[in-house]
Amino acid sequence: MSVRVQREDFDLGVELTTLRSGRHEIGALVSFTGLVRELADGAPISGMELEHYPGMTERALRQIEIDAAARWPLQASLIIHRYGPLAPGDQIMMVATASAHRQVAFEAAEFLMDYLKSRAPFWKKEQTGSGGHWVDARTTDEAALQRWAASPASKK
Amino acid sequence: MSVRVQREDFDLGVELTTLRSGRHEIGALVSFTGLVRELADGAPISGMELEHYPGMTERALRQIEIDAAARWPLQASLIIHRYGPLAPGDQIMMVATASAHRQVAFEAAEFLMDYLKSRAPFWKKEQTGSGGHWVDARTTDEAALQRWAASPASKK
Amino acid sequence: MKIDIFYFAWLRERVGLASEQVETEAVTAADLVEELRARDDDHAAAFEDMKSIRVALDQELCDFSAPLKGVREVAFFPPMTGG
Amino acid sequence: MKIDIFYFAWLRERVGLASEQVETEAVTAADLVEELRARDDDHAAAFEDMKSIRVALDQELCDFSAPLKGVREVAFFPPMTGG
Repeated sequence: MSVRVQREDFDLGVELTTLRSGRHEIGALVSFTGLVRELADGAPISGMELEHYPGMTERALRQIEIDAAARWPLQASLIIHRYGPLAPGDQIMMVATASAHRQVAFEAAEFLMDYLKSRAPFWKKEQTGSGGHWVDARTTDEAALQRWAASPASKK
Repeated sequence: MSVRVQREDFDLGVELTTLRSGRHEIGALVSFTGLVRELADGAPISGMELEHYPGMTERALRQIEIDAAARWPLQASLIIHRYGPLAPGDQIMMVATASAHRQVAFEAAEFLMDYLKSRAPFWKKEQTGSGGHWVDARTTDEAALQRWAASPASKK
Repeated sequence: MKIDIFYFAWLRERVGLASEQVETEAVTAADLVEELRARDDDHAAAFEDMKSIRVALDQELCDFSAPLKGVREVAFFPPMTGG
Repeated sequence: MKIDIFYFAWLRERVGLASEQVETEAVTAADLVEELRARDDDHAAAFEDMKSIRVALDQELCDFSAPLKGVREVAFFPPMTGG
């Protein structure tokens, strides 16, 4: 399990290779990568600034990882999230989960993403032709947490 | 959209980078990688042989990808599946899905995996101390298809 | 009609052949299985447990009740275990 | 007691400060918000729409009814938009 909050980019392939390296009990590896889209509500964006709360960010991400490991039999997990200025096409963040079976790896990765979206202190400001705009939180993101509250852990 | 059935290994990082390269409308990239586990029902395995049905394999995988693209707004997808001899820790296959939003990418990747498991003509034979054993299909894999039959496409 | 038959995984091992060409007038895949079973002990053993056997006609998964008319290629195999 | 206050995203922009230290006897986070609002127009404007504001006490998300006793660091910010 590990968490990294950093300004610099990351190498997705290297991270995934390192995560599973020498771990032959892993049968399923799931990754999610978040990327800067060139459009925000239909308007082209020239860039994005990602602000975060140093200290709390790392604590929050570590707690989310601990919660995932308590619910599912994970052999490894990783969260990397960037901050600072980003351009369209740039990698924003990644999560990866490794388990013996695919359903566990998929569910845990979605859990990490759902909690990260609504519980990790990051804020996006998009630059468009009409200036900078703070991205609104989507109500669907808060709603996404409900499914984890409702269902018990599926330990497979 | 693309499908590859091959004996040789693949570079997960290169595949994911290529898939999203220059596609700035992609906000979410999900990958699944299947790996050879060192244990089969608790017994150590020395290797695995993956047999397939040349011709039908490619047709079946292409159809699964077409079905996924019809259900979800995907910007890109990829299926690679290996055949032949494999050792513990080796990559068996991967799927990747790219979309504007994370739920679409996750759902489509799980859909590809669920159908691939039960509809693509591959068969695994594991080598253990007591000889070679054809892997039994898991009833949970067939059951996993039910959720896609029951729920309509979530087009987000 | 002439049909190419393919066997995979343990079906291939039990029959002892990866493929064979047969001349048959079988109407359905199930009829073809009956003909094959009557060939020899290996075929009979291979087709013993039909719950564990799937069939593809011209590379499409089908029911055993599917008609063979016009079909050139039939494959028998156990449930798939890829991924 | 002395408390370090941090503001993020548009809250930081509206208050015009990334952080400030205040001397307060506020019992809850909500009480502290009332005190801050009374400071000047910028603070009042920043805390206008409380539905869009979250609070963390010592780097843990809390309700506004949470007690401030023993807390050294309070942060105010809009709903998070990472990922």
